Amino acid sequence: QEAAQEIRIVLPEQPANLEPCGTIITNVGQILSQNVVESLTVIDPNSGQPQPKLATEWTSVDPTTWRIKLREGVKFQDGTELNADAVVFSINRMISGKLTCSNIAKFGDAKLTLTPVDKLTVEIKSDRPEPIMPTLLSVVMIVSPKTPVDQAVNDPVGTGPFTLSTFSPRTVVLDAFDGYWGNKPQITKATYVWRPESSIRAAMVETGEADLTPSIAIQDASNPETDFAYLNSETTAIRIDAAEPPLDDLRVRKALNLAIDWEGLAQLFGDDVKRASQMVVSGINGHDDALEPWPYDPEEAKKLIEEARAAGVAVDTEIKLIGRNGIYPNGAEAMEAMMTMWQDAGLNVKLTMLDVADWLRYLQKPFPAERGPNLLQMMHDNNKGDAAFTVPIFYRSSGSYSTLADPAFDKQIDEALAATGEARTNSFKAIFGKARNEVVADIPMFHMIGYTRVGTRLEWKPDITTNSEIPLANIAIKD
Amino acid sequence: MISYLGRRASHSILSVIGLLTLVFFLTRLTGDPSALYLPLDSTAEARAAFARLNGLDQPIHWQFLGYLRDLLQLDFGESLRQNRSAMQVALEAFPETLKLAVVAITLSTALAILVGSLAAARPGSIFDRIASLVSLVGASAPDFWVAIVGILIFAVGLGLLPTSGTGSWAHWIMPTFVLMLRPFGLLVQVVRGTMLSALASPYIKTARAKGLPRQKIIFGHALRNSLLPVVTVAGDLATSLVNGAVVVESIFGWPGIGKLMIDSIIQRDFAVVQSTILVTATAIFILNIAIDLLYAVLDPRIRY
Amino acid sequence: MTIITPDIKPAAVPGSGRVLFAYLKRDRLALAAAIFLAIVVIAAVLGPWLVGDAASRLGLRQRNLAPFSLASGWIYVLGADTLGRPILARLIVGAQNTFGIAAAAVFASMLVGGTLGLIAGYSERWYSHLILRLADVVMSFPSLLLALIVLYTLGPSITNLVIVLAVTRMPIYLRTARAEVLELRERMFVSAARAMGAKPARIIIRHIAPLVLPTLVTISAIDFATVILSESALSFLGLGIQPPDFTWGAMVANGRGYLATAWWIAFWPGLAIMLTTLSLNILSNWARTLADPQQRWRLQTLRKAAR
Amino acid sequence: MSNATILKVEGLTVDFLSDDQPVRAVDDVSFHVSRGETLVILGESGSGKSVSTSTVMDLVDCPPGDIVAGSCLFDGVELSGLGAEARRSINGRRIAMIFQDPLAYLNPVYTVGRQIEEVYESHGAESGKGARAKTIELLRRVGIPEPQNRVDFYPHQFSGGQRQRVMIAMAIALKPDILIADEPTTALDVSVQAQILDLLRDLQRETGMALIMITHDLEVAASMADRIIVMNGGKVVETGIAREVFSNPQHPYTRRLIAALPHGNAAEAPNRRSTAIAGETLLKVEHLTKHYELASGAFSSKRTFKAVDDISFEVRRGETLGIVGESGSGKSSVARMLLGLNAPSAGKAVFAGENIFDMNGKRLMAFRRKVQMVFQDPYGSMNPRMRVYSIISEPWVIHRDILPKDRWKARVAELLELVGLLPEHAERYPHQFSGGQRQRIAIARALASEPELIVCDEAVSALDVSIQAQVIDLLADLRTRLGLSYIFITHDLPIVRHFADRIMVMKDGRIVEEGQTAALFGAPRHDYTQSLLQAVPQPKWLTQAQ
Ligand SMILES: Nc1ncnc2c1ncn2[C@@H]1O[C@H](COP(=O)(O)OP(=O)(O)OP(=O)(O)O)[C@@H](O)[C@H]1O
Ligand SMILES: Nc1ncnc2c1ncn2[C@@H]1O[C@H](COP(=O)(O)OP(=O)(O)OP(=O)(O)O)[C@@H](O)[C@H]1O
Ligand SMILES: [Mg+2]
Ligand SMILES: [Mg+2]
Ligand code: NI
Repeated sequence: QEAAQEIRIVLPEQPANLEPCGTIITNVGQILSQNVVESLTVIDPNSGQPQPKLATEWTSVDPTTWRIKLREGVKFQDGTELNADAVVFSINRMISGKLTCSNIAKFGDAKLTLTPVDKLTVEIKSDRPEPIMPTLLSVVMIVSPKTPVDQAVNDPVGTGPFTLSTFSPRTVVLDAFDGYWGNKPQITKATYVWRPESSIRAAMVETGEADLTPSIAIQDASNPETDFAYLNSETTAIRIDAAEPPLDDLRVRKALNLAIDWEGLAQLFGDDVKRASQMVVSGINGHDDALEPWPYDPEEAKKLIEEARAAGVAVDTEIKLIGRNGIYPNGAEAMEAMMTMWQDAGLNVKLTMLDVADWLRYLQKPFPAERGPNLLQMMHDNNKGDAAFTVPIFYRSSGSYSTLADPAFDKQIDEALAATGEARTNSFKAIFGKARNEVVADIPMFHMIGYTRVGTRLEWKPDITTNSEIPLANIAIKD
Repeated sequence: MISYLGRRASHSILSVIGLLTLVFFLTRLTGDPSALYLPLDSTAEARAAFARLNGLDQPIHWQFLGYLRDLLQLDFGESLRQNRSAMQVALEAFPETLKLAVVAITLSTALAILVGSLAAARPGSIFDRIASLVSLVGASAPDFWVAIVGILIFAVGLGLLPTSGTGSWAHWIMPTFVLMLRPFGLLVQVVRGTMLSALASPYIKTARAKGLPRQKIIFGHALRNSLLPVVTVAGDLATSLVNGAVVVESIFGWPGIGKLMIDSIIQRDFAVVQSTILVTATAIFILNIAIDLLYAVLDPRIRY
Repeated sequence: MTIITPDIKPAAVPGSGRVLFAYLKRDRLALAAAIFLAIVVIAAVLGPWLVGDAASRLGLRQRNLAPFSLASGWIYVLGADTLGRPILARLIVGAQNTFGIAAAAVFASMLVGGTLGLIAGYSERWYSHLILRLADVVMSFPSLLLALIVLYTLGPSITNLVIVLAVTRMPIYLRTARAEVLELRERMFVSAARAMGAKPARIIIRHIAPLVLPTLVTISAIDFATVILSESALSFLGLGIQPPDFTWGAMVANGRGYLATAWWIAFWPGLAIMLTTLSLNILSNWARTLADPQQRWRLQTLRKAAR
Repeated sequence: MSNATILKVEGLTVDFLSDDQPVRAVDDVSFHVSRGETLVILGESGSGKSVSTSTVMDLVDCPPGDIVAGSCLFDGVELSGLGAEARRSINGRRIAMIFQDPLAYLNPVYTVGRQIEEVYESHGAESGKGARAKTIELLRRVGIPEPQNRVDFYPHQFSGGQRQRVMIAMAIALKPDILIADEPTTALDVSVQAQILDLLRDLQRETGMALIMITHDLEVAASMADRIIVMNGGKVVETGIAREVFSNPQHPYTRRLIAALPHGNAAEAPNRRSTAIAGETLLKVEHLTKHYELASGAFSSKRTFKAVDDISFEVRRGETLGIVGESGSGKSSVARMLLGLNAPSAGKAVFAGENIFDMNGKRLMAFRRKVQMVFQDPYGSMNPRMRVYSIISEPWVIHRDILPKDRWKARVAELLELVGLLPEHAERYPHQFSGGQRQRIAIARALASEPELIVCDEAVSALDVSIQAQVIDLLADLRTRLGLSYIFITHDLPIVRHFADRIMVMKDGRIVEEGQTAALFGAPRHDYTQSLLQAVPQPKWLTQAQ
């Protein structure tokens, strides 16, 4: 029967807009990605490799040029046909600078030039070698050429299996699109609502008011039948400001890592979290499974600090631990706990919890003047398959979050970025190894787990991509 | 009277303009929105483009003049986040809040007047004690606490009410109840206190000597004389609700202006902040004028 | 001269401690409230010294320990919070900051708001209009925005927190005081005082304020809870109290996500706030009765004549 | 007449309780009244008259009042311990009361019309238009001008005497079986008083209403009373047929009272007028005018009412200017303007060479120290939260140089004794006093600041003759010793005749006649003055005999 094919999804936050160029924003992506608009490629959650979507094939003509073959017989929801011009239009719209486009940030400062080769072939040229172009293309959402170029929209028209029918401050409603090129999804209508309170969202699924809710808090994930844990590609860490004494001392940085009761801390995030040794999760090209996380060794930590003290390092200087409110569940508690542990180890750490805007000033360059020695709470989300989205920003001296200044390391990073294939993977592994063992640039904490509650009516399991998309086409309804 | 109204209105308009000016400059002290709008890894170039696109690169006084010019043409700016007119966003949310606020304030005031008066009529009695206790417990309980526990009990546990959302009348029950708690508690206390003094006045003896029925003495004579502070406090509570019942709005998914305002402040969506403040401030100023006029109606000795 | 008025001794003047206590004893509920507040105040003063660092000692393996079990020691009777710290100890230690902040904010807003309200109500000069419009502006100014601005321009500190809380709570006192003054200033005894040559300041302080004050105190007693709770709401901006310091409000906020699974984390501090507010209100009602000569007999031991 | 006794009070004893020993206000009081009869209660101020009658109406708050003993039998029904509903049907309909202090006893936020209509409505007698029509008619009968307009006015827009008449109208609305009138004519001039007394007599004739009337005014008492009881110190000290009490008083207190009876009957009996008037002009009032803006609703348009219409007069140092006149003729308005409490619409008043209305800051302060006022409504003029001590000592707080602080206590006690109160009373609050006692506190307060001019607005109207004499003596003495001047507003002709040097007669906001006391009383020129002088009430036994 018809009604049973409708589902309700409750999101943690209201999407501010539905501009397809902002699908990397969680609450926009979870509604639009692969539902209303589709990308040229998608990333396989297990291998991290790009898979065909609207693009069927891609070849690298030369290091700066890629040639993309498009799927045939695809229609936009307004009836226009998907062709090379439409793709060129979509990408040009993204890079035009006439509207705020979040997704384009993944391309860094690369300059792209687009040329339609024939009806279904597009050539993409960039001003410098872009070995992971197919991966990058997973953030390019193809929109109808009728979309305004100079204006962000709230009524996106794409090629996906669903069309947007309502967008109000209360709800977003998607209806099935009959002319979809792929398999017809079982769901005919999806309604999205939003409630910030995790326990309420969990309750809504429990009472049947909703069928699915992503990211509930760990304490609300109490029902093994409906609540699914999934590694969500987020890695939490503390950045050590290595430019400021006493944090410029390697012993102190090591002691910081050793002084934390990691097992105890993990209690805050649930049994399923993975202790992290590097800033990307496994499955991302460059992740090194062999890299050991720091152990808990308070004695060693104290010893290192004493050594540093003996060597004349001002270990008693007050160190600011800068947290961000609401960064991830139990984030503030974790900071409090870590602060206490560091204090026990003999460091003078003081916690400050800031709101996003204020916290950003410490995260990004240019850092505030007189920032003093500081430790910064952060969370990094790389679900795009390649360590290139992580390494340069954190470890290269020009990286916008980087506090390091090591020309040798910079060179190593540049080489890795230009490499391809096996060499690329290995170079990234080496970089992560160096960051962990020799530089000790940060304190990796955990690879985080997300919990999703899925109503018993549905047949669906979340995975690492759930933070950026919930493809309705993959959801089946039990009868 | 008319001249008073005219004067009041012009003062109020001036104040609102002052308020908007203040907000305009002060919000810009709270940091740069581009950091919040663009992904963390976006380039400096993208940031510059963003600033240019949204006029944030100009000196602040130019921005302000531009804002004023647009204001004269009733253009309240575009929301940075929502890709549409900020005023439209604000005006969409406001009625939702207003509906809820009006219902909650009316109900709680009426109820508080009843309970508070009866408590004052017999100070120290069991009714008085229980009324005080209940109203105070409600007023001092954290609102999110009541809201969430209410949902857990009535929606999840008993399945009597929907958890949240809007639509049927059943959706109104919990949000209204939660919103009423604090006003009710405060008003019961205020009514009780002022009624106690009023009931000791000589004119109450006159009323008794006339043989008026008890409820007429309490609600007709004593209450009428103690309404001034009650109306004021109720007005203030109404103001705070009009200004947004953030907790209720966000827990129950009520798309009101309170949540909108908080979100846009945190997101530095300046145009929306300005528009929501303009809308609520207008409502608040009108409310306060109405209250002042009500004073004169309630007490003939007050003249403007 | 034959004035045969029954001989009376002056009634006990409230003011001296013993007399106050006698009045307090007459109202059992008020006595209980006073005792509770006294305990809380003692906890606030001596708390840190009493329970030492138990309040901040981590017990990550005792996270969300359920209450009413003595297995981990008496200090854990009320359970443990999200970092496994004993809630009882935290309630005791948190009393100090809670009281400090709330009392300062409520008192400041009542004092400033009340004074401005008295002035605005009594005078009809330009400044009283100005005061009122300023109050309107403050009422229309979202408190969160104010908090953010203070945070960005002045930085987080307890003083700034108190300022923000006080400013946002001020209009209610201002407008209430004014409303009462509008009526009171028409009373004959105010005219009488004016005729005697009393200056406006004296009339306001001596004649009007005592009649306005009870209402303001009633409001402030409830505001105490409001202030504690909004303090915790501000902490998510970073303007609230910063860990490792904490207040009851912060404790309640901390337990927000656990209402469904570990109710005690938010419940106990919530209860503490509630009981404090309740006590303050009961005491303020008691004080109101005491301050009103026409009601004071309720607190007196009425000795009847033999019949 | 005791065969038709309608109310019988037996052994009534009332205490006021506090932390200390109870205060006995009424001590074993018994009286009764029959249909159509008038019982007058005379007695010293503070002797328990108001309290005992309030007890009959169940208006004493218990506690702190405590009815120790006594019974009230009304028409065969025992009133004490009656249920609320039964009580309600009696109050207002069968027993009605006129209170002593009309301003405080009227609800400030309702129009007088509303408050009277309520009597009809709450007893189901009449409602809507009918009630309103009756109300207007009642107001007309008690002599309120333009009743169809005034019905929509609020109490504060009426003069003292008009408020008293509103109170009377309210009480007689349902033609009760018993009317308790507590000093019903204290603020009424002789002619209006006569009109009201006639009205009451008519009612008695028409409906057989029993009247219990408390008054300090022996002429009024004589003109109304069938029987009299005299109270002193909470006890009934004498009781009897009116004529006998007057002709043959038994108790020493009664004798003293009666001795004062034909006060000022003989043309130039001993008086307390000034012996020497310094001649220097203290206050000169020119063309003083006051318009009140009348707006009955918050939104209706304004009309103006001329309460004081271009009057001029002067007061010299050491002189007493008596102002008499019709109730509502603008006397209190003049007083309030002279004190700077109401702004005049036009005119000026020069005090010691300077226009009062232009004064500001320090000068105004200095002026206010020199001029004091005793208000017509003593209850309202005292802060209910202040003890008598603070009330009386307030001028010293305001004007620091009058008296050093260590002498305040002694001086308060002294002042209280001067006006016939006890030093202990300093610790009480205003609500714990009788009407006359409050009036005396007000006088004490006015004297405290050692002024040069005191404006007395019906300052002794609620005092019994003996205390009145004591207070007048005090005032006269101060005038002689310190050269005080008085503006003495009163309805009481014997007193002005006795005390004032010059008299000004007001009617409808104008001065109709002015002159030296003796001359004016000897040869009144204006019709109104003549009618005033003739309106002296005659004893009932004489009029009945005629
Ligand atoms: N609430 C009270 N508490 C204590 N004493 C009171 C109270 N009310 C009245 N009294 C005292 O009771 C006595 C009788 O008062 P009551 O009002 O009956 O006097 P009264 O005869 O009417 O005098 P007056 O002619 O002055 O009005 C007075 O001494 C007065 O001080
Ligand atoms: N605030 C007011 N608004 C309107 N009319 C007023 C107001 N105050 C007084 N009046 C009117 O002005 C007139 C004079 O009042 P005023 O009080 O001066 O009379 P009075 O001579 O003192 O009379 P009484 O002897 O009855 O006290 C009265 O008719 C009264 O109704
Ligand atoms: Mg009396
Ligand atoms: Mg008068
Ligand atoms: Ni008289």
